[in-house]
Amino acid sequence: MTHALFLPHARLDDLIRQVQSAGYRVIGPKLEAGVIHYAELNVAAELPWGWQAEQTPGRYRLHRSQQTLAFAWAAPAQGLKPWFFAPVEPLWRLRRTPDGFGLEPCLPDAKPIAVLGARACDLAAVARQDRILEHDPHYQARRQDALFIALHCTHPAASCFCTSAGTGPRASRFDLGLTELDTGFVLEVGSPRGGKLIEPLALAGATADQIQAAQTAVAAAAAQQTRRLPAGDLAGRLAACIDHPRWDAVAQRCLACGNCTQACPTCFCHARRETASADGQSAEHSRHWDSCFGELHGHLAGFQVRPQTAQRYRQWLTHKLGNWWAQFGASGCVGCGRCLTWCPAGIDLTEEVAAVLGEAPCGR
Amino acid sequence: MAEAKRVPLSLPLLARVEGEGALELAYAQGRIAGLRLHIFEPPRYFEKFLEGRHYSEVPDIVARICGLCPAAYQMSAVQALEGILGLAPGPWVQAMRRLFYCGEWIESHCAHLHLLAAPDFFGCANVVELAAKDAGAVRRGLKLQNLGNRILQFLGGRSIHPVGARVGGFWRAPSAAEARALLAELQGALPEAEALLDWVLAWPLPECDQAFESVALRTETGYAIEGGRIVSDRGLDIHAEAFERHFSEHQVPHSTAFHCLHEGQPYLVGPLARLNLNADRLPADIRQRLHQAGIALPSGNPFHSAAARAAEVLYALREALRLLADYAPTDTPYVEAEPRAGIGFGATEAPRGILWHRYELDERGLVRAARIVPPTAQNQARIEADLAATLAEMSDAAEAALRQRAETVIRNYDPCISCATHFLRLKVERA
Amino acid sequence: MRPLIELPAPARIVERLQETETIFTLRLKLEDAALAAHYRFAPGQFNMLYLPGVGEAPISIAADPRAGLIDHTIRMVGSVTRALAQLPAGAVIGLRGPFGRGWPMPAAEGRDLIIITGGLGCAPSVSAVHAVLAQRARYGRVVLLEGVRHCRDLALKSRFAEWLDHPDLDVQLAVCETNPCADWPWHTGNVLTLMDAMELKPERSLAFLCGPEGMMQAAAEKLVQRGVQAGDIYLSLERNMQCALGLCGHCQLGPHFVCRAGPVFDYATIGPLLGKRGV
Amino acid sequence: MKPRLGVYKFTSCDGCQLALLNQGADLLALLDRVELVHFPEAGPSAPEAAVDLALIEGSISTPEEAERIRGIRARAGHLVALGACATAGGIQALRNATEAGSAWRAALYPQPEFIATAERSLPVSALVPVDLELFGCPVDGRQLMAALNTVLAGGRYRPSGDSVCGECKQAGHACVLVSRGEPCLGPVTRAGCGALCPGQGRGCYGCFGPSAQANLASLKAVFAGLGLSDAEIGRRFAFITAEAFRALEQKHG
Ligand SMILES: Cc1cc2nc3c(=O)[nH]c(=O)nc-3n(C[C@H](O)[C@H](O)[C@H](O)COP(=O)(O)OP(=O)(O)OC[C@H]3O[C@@H](n4cnc5c(N)ncnc54)[C@H](O)[C@@H]3O)c2cc1C
Ligand code: SF4
Ligand code: SF4
Ligand code: SF4
Repeated sequence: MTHALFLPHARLDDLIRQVQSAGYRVIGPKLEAGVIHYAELNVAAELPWGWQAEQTPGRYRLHRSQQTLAFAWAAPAQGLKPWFFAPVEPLWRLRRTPDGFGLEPCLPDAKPIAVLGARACDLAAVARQDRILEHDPHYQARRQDALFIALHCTHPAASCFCTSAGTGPRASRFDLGLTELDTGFVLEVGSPRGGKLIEPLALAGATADQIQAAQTAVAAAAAQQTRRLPAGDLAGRLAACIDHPRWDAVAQRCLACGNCTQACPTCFCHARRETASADGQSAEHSRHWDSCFGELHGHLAGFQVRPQTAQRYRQWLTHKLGNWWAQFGASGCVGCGRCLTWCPAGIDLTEEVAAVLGEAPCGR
Repeated sequence: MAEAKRVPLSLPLLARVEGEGALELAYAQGRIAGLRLHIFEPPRYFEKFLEGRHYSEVPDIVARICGLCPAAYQMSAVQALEGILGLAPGPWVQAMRRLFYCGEWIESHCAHLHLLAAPDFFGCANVVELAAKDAGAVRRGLKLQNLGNRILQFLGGRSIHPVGARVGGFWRAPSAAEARALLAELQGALPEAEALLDWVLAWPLPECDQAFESVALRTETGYAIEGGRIVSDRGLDIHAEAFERHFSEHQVPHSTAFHCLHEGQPYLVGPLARLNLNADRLPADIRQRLHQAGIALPSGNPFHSAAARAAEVLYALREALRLLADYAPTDTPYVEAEPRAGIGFGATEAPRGILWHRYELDERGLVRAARIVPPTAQNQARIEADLAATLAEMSDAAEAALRQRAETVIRNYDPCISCATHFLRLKVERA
Repeated sequence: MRPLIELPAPARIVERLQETETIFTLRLKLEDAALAAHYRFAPGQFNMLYLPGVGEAPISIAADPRAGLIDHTIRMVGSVTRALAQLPAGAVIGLRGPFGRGWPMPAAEGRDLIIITGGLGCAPSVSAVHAVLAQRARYGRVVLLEGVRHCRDLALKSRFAEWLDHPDLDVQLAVCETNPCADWPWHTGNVLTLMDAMELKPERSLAFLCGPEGMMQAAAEKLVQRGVQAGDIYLSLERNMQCALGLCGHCQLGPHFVCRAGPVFDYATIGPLLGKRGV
Repeated sequence: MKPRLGVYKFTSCDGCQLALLNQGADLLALLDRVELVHFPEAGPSAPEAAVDLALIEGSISTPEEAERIRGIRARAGHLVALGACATAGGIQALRNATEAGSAWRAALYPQPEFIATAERSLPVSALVPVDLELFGCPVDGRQLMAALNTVLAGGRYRPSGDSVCGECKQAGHACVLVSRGEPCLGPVTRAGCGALCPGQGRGCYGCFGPSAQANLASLKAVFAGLGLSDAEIGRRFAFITAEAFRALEQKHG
């Protein structure tokens, strides 16, 4: 953090304007319908100034705080997933012709987005989805030119465990990086593109004290986290535990509602749907997020691969923390804690994995 | 009925009403000897299973009484319950309730006019035939119907059994952007609503003049929709609370719907009754148009109900535009209530007429008793009277003509026999 | 979006054959000449067949790779397959593919090939048999054992008729039901019982298995017991597939995306994951 | 030859039929592709005619209705049950649990002997085999059209058995259960409505009936954790699709 600058709170709007004039839609955290989530914003005043979020298993509440910071809360309700990997989108449209049919691919042509205040966990999740959806034209069309103004996290929630997931609270891979202090942000340039963007702002350099304060705040955020995940590829250890009684125990509580997978910023399962028109002359083929907890996820003619909730929960956890490594060279979990906050039953995957792996290794 | 020559006939009849019913008709010596409109509504016991329910659950339960006017049921219920709970929702809620209701009037009236009534006046068996004849009119009607639905969706999420209304207001205030989008859609449709009125006014509506009492709500200003005093053209002027002292329901053996009578006499509720009582509250140009079409108000011709519906569609659309014009979302789309015991009454103008509710709550806010009088129960005796008048001279008419005429008469009331299960059979006995 | 991979291309049904009461074969030809000219598949791969207004289904290619026409033998089970069954010759459907890793034909060269299939599992092996026959000299003994539950379930009768008479193939058919139809001249019993009498040189042999998962697992175990290396036994698996691109997640089996890494796996790799309920 | 369509009404509020009649231009396009044989609310009435596709609205709640549905089944190709009444007995099935049918009749009607009704309000599937069930009170118009269009294209429609939560998250709504403590039935309710109630900021009241994997015991425990009494929790489930939730509960003991 040697060449850090300082962006006073009052000049956040200058930065936003700068980004907008570079041709981006600015996406940032906003308080709407009782939650903070990423939404399109135009001015800094729309940020959730002075709000804090309480996040524990199955519970999310916003509180007003004494501080007047813009980012004094942790993971927004949903990650960046919906912005790049649309929850529902058409893939192609078909029209019947006298001798067959014609297809028209539906590729999004969206203005590139710039994310203001992207959390470390969310950026890590984007990096993981980048690998999974590397060849997906729909994802790439939205993702390609996106710009990230990261926020190094200083206010983790009780649900967070990015430290043990190795993804935060300091973000990596960004165009600009912010750390929020009482009066503004210590700002780092993470890419040439980012550097060019802020040049016209002619910001002063951050003082050594400011840099120090920023580092201390981020380190404190790491130290504050109480939840943790065992490190590394757990595939083998989990595979040895597929008969662990804990799976049945968690299934007593699990609603199989799939909120965890829908809230998880790395989950990528999706289903396809064909919709015929009323006149029978055209059809649309679309895809929408699916979940391994869903009824048809493991459906086959005459055979359901995972009929029981216990098996579905096991699939979710063993895939996320284990099989993901073999598939994509990393864990499927970035430690954002959304799956436990947004689980209506308050099921906590850190607790479940700890219980399954336990002190004594399974099987052997 | 006379002993000689009985020709009992059982004929499929009365398509195109909401729900199904049957008509039994007997002539003797050229005069009507018996006339019964059957409504076999398998009882659904709503009043009973409302008992023990929390007041907050009532709007979602009563909506299910009728898929055609669920919002009306919700609005009468919240009015009654708020009376007990001492809630007075502010101007935002009041305006939005009127808007919500306008959506239902537009939707319900357009569905009735195009899908149910119009084919009668164009010699068509149904809307599919009508569409072949006048596709433009049918498309226009379906579009307006859809706009009514859009208004309901704006506040209720969906148009049938909407989920947005609650005791105290609405669950959520739609955003300004949503309001702008709706406004733009509605504005575009104004000329079509005007054209609809002209179209209906040109229908060959049968001429007739009958004597009946019109009963409707009336307010200090404006055309009464979501509340008001119950008034009639024979001097009645009461608060909803007094309804039971003046109106009584009678059970008749041939129907699972009650006959509701005013001081023992049939009466009319619905669009024509409203128009007869509140014409002075309609915009002058709409009145003018009715007048030019030869409709003198108050009118004793029940068939003018069709014109009344078309006029109300235009009025409701204009009201919707007015209510949306300066729409701003609110932070308090509803007020919270503390449960308390008491009795409350609600009366609103459902598309088919006055919909009256009465609830009794206990101190925990649970329903102790409920009573609901829907418009169709109020009109049923009047329909029979109208049929008697219209069919009196038709004892020698061919069955097809008889059936067509009877259907047209019944349909004109847009009866919502919504829980009936039988197609209407015409049973004619001649002696 | 890439045609034939992400976007279906129109394919005409040039011939339709009713195999059994519930199984039928569609012979397809891509409408676009350029696409047709470039279309190549390996034995054991599959296509996504698309019926506009209804949806897609993964179906093995059961064809002679040299014929230039794409055969699919399909069982009516659900939405897409029943609707496909209604189509006459001449109709146009959509096709994406080919997808997946098929049978390891090069590995089979110079070895005895044992193909054991159950029911419609014979479909994906059809292309393999054709490939063998095209270059018969490259392979050792070729044994094909097909089992059906009921004799009326036997599909691909004309092909079997040809192969049963083929001097260079050892084809045997088995029917499970104890009371088979009068005209069933072949073996009665589970297809696995055919294996008992089968001559086998374990170190020379390579096996292709396709059929219900339990049947494949049992057959693989039998082969292992008789000395065949697990790595020389190949199974063609079936999972829910919607994108066929290794993205939608439905076909996962442990760490594998069956559509991309499979559908053909060797038993050494996949064996440990089979037979575990709900994995 | 065009497929023959019949729409039949039983004990119901007409809402599901209206969902079809609300389809505007799509409705006209649909009517163009079929021969409308019976649909009294829209015109044609031929209750005894054979049809390829029968749409049933309403629950079976009188002996006459039981007779009638058997007749329709015998004459219909594909039979589709529409909405909460036809798939779960509807809200009127609340009487099933009370054994109070006749008592209620007596309480409401001065001359109860005029009223012929069965003690229970039943889903169509309790009397005859059903080919497709579309859930909801009312059915979702888009889902209804999607189903009909799929069937007309030769396919089989299968409504999702997943919970409302998937649609809710996909719509970007804030979870009202987690963020406000609203007792929402979404986690155990079948998807199909597009998560309407959470979209309005309120809890789902289960009008699509239970999802395929519904875990009622767990959600009840969550509600209890929010401070709801047993009676309050009971009423949440004994609502629009009471009978379906009750059946599920009985199955799980
Ligand atoms: C790699 C691969 C290759 C394959 N090759 C072939 C092949 O060569 N030939 C072939 O015939 N098949 C093959 N299959 C299987 C084929 O893909 C499936 O049979 C097909 O996807 C079924 O699609 P569908 O739309 O017809 O069935 P779906 O509608 O998805 O239904 C599938 C099953 O579910 C049942 N079902 C549907 N609705 C319900 C309901 N409401 N309740 C309960 N059950 C219900 C159906 O009866 C059916 O059994 C292959 C599969 C894979 C993965
Ligand atoms: S598994 Fe849970 S904590 Fe991990 S990335 Fe997904 S939602 Fe976040
Ligand atoms: S773990 Fe929680 S969020 Fe995930 S499916 Fe189970 S109950 Fe739903
Ligand atoms: S959220 Fe629930 S109650 Fe509301 S409409 Fe959907 S299924 Fe019905």
